[in-house]
Amino acid sequence: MTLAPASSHPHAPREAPALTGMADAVLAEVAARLEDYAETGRAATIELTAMPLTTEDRAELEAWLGRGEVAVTIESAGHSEIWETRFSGVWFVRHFGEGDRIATESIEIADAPLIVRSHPADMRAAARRLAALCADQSTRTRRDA
Amino acid sequence: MTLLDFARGPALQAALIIFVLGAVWRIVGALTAPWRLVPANPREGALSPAVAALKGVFVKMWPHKPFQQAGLFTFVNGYVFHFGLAIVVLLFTPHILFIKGLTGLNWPGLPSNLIYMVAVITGASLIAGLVHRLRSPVLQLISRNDDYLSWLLTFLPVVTGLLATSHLGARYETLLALHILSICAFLIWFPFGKLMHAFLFVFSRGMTGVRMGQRGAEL
Amino acid sequence: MQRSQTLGEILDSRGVSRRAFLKYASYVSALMALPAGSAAAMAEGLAAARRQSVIWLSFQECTGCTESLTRSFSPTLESLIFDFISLDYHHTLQAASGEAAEKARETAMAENKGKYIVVVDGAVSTKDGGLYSTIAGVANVDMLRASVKDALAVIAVGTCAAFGGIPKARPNPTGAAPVDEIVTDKPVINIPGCPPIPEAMAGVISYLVSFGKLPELDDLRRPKAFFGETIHDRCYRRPFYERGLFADGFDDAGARQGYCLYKVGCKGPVTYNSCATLKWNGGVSFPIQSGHGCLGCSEPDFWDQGGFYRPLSTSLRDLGPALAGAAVAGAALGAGAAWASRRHQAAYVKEQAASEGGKK
Amino acid sequence: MTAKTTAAGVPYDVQGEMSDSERRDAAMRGFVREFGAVAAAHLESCVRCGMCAEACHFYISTGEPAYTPINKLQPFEQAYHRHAGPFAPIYRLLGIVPSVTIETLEEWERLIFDACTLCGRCTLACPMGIDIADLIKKARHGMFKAGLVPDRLQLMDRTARAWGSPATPADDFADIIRDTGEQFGVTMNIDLEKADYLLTVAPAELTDHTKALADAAKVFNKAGLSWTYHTEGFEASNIGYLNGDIDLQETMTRKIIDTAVRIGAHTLVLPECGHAYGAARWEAGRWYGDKLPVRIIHMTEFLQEVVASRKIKLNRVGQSASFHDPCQLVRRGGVMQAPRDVLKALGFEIKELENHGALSWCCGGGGGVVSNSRADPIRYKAFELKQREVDAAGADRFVTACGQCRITLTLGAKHFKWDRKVENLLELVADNLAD
Repeated sequence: MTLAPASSHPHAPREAPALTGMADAVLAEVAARLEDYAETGRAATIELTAMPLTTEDRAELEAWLGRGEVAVTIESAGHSEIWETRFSGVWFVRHFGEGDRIATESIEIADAPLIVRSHPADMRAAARRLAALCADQSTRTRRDA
Repeated sequence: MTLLDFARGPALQAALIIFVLGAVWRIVGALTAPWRLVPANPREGALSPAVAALKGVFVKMWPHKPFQQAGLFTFVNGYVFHFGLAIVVLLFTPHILFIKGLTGLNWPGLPSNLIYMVAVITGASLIAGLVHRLRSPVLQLISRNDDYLSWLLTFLPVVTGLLATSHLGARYETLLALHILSICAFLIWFPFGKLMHAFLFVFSRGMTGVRMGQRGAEL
Repeated sequence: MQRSQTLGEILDSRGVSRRAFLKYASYVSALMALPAGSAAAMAEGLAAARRQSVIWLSFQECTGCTESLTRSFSPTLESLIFDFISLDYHHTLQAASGEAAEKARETAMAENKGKYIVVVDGAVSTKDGGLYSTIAGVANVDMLRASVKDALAVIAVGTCAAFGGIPKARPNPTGAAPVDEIVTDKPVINIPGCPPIPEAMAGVISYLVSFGKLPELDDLRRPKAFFGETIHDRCYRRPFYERGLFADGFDDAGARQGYCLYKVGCKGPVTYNSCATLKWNGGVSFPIQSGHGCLGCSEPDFWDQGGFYRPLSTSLRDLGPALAGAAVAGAALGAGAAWASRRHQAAYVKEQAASEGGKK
Repeated sequence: MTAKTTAAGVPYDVQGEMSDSERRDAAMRGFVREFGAVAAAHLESCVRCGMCAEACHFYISTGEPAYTPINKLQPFEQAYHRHAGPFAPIYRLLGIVPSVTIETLEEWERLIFDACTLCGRCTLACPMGIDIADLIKKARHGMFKAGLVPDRLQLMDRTARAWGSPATPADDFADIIRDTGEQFGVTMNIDLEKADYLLTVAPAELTDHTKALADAAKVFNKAGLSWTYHTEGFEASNIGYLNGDIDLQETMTRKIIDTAVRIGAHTLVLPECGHAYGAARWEAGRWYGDKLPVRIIHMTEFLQEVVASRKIKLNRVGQSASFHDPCQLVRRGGVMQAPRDVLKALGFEIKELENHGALSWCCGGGGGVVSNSRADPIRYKAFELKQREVDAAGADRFVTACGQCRITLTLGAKHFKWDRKVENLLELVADNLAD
């Protein structure tokens, strides 16, 4: 899946439509979801990948939301970039696939995006690994001693 | 074989063959009768038959003044849907390609949105024509099954064409197939009903043109 | 990797977090346009699932489908699909050959009875007992019947498996048939295309593995997520179609302007696939973007549509001679009818004269 | 001859002893004879638009849909499709188009004879150019063969066959001419062996309007031309043309043309009669081919000629006049300018009727309708259209150039107690000859 603008191709139409007004619609939805989240605590995800946004639309949306204080990168099954926008609770989540192309892109309304949080199963596994490490470490210390 | 393959393949082929065969049959069959039961004794200085025939064809394009008021709807509405059909049939690119495929002739088309608009007007005009036919006592009396069938078979391609282009009601290929099949039905009926006036009006008008022309009378 | 382990446990043991599942799940759910929020559920489903046993049967085919699936993924997000499945039999990809290979298939079938998925690429030869295509001396049609007996579901990938494709093109000498003509008692999912889009194959398998059910299919058993809209619907050249701007050839001004390719035979309006959105070769392009009309390769009988360059609105057949014949026949019939009518008229009038004469 | 009514109460007359099936077959044969390419092109082209109704004085004045011109052709059309159309063999084989029933023919007698004056206004209205008037005349041929003609027309037919004129026996013609000459003090030429002009008459001129005979003579004499009336060919009105008796039409046509040829006339002058012009000028070709043996002109054309060539001079009346255009002369005959030229020569200011020239309303009595008393009620309805237009034009005089129109209009005026006098062009010319 690509978000590469069609106009980058030599056969692409010369007069590619620029701003379609889609960004306004997305922004309005973000606002509504954020208000809802603030009141009820219901998190939401707005999937941008399949939306017919033009390059200009995306740039506009990104510019409006801006960048806040938190930025996260994840290296798991490829690269991911996540940042909180200048609106608290509104997160931009961008996963990259093969060849640095954007695989999915979404806006999450939550205190933190799901993917940033540690999964209980992961933590249980980590605890087991860590315990094993500790045991291993104490054995080595005793032997050294 | 999908419905669309059937429509574009055997159905269209059969319909076109019936159309050509029937239309030629009817024209040849109707006009290879004795041409002049009453020989001409033209007035001195009368129009030559060729000119008079041509005049007949053109003069009949608009009604004489006394008939304009009573026949206003018939004429104006008739013009609207005839021109509408002509524009839709002859200036919509997919249709041009169809004609090109048959005849090799090619010409530029109009933007699709414009065609949709014209088709909507044409459809509305056809409906108005039907309502007029159903409401007028004269037309009720003189209308026959042919008139309603010919109307339906003209109307259906317009509607199915609009549905197909706007993807309303079913998948596009189904709608396209129905559109083509509706045209097949139109083509099959064409030679046998009043739709043939599209060819025959020339002869009818032309003959009256000659008759009146040789007398020096108006058409 | 043991079959008893869940996918989650397998990843755990490799020290990979659940984030990979979530990321993959959001990728697939975006592909399939699943409702927002289903990514988390899908991730949980994947983590809890066992590796899916897959038996891949290749019949009358060109290996393009396998190429499409394997070549398009490099070891990142998209390639995770290979971690989720256990490709127990694939005679192009597997190391084993000959009897050992066939043995692997039988073992997988026995071990995963009722749970394995059969993927088929290629059409099935049915003529003369299917002898035109055999593997290890077994006719494709027989191997298919045997393999699907205890399968959970069958996925027909590629147009040949889904609709018969090129082997079934006229005059179809081998009696090639699509899979769902042979397999009538198991769920069959068709993922047509020549080749199919790899994301569509991966998406469907992931959906099956994580949710344990079939995705929503259309009347041709194609997943609506990937085959719900036409190429034309999502084509970036669509505005040119609406404005009546067309390329008349592949080298004219219209073609250089990137105008709509309808007039040079594009089948986009009747082809249901995701090429216009997912594109090919890692999202680089798709045929129309590269200047060629859609061939309609994911539609039934695309090879027999009267030619790739024949516009969609034209007749499938060359009618010139038939219509000329019709005109001649019409003229003959018309003349004949006229002759008959004149005779009939003359007889009528003569009768009249005779009856009048009689009265006088 | 018997007057009957159909089950639906439509009156019709029958003549001759025939069974229903013989009668129907006779009608069909009569129709079938008429189907050539012209009838075919017309009958194949109708789109049932109903425009012809708007042209018909009988429909307009009564609002009765049955009077729609194309509807009057229904049995004729049906016969065409069954017996002569391009699909006729198939239609007969499969029974798609049934034979016309005798009931239909009986019902249509009224529409084909009573409700059509053959005026041809519908022909002008038809967007397909269908000559409905001509087709109705052709349909009458079949109806006559079947003995389905209004009795009044049949009576005239018998008279014309027996006497050579529906008005008077040929034997009396010469006497009438001489008596009229004496009565009006005009030199009459009768039965001359040689003459340049053969002058013919219309029936009313032999009874009520004998002055017209004298008027014509007066103009010819004044112009100094060689002319004669002739006992062997005097009757130009052609009842066969009106009632569909094609044999009688031939007889009547031949009488005057052959006589003109025999006396060496270069011109046959028709009286002030509309259908005389249609029959002799435009249908004589049925028997004489493309080139007629003699020039045939209407009295109105003759008057225009002698006025234009200054063979006669006219006093200027100096009033205004409206002209009623006889359908067969103007709309169907193309003689529109001649009467107007003559009226101008008489010094009239012409006040045209709203519908004039080729689009004039029919008087309502043409095509034999005025002689068919059964049609009186609708004829009077149609007359009202004319009456309104004449009143609206407000001219001093009301002139026409057809004896039949004049009778119809005079009858109408009498019926409605309308105080307008209908005058003939010839009479105006004769009365205003200058020295």
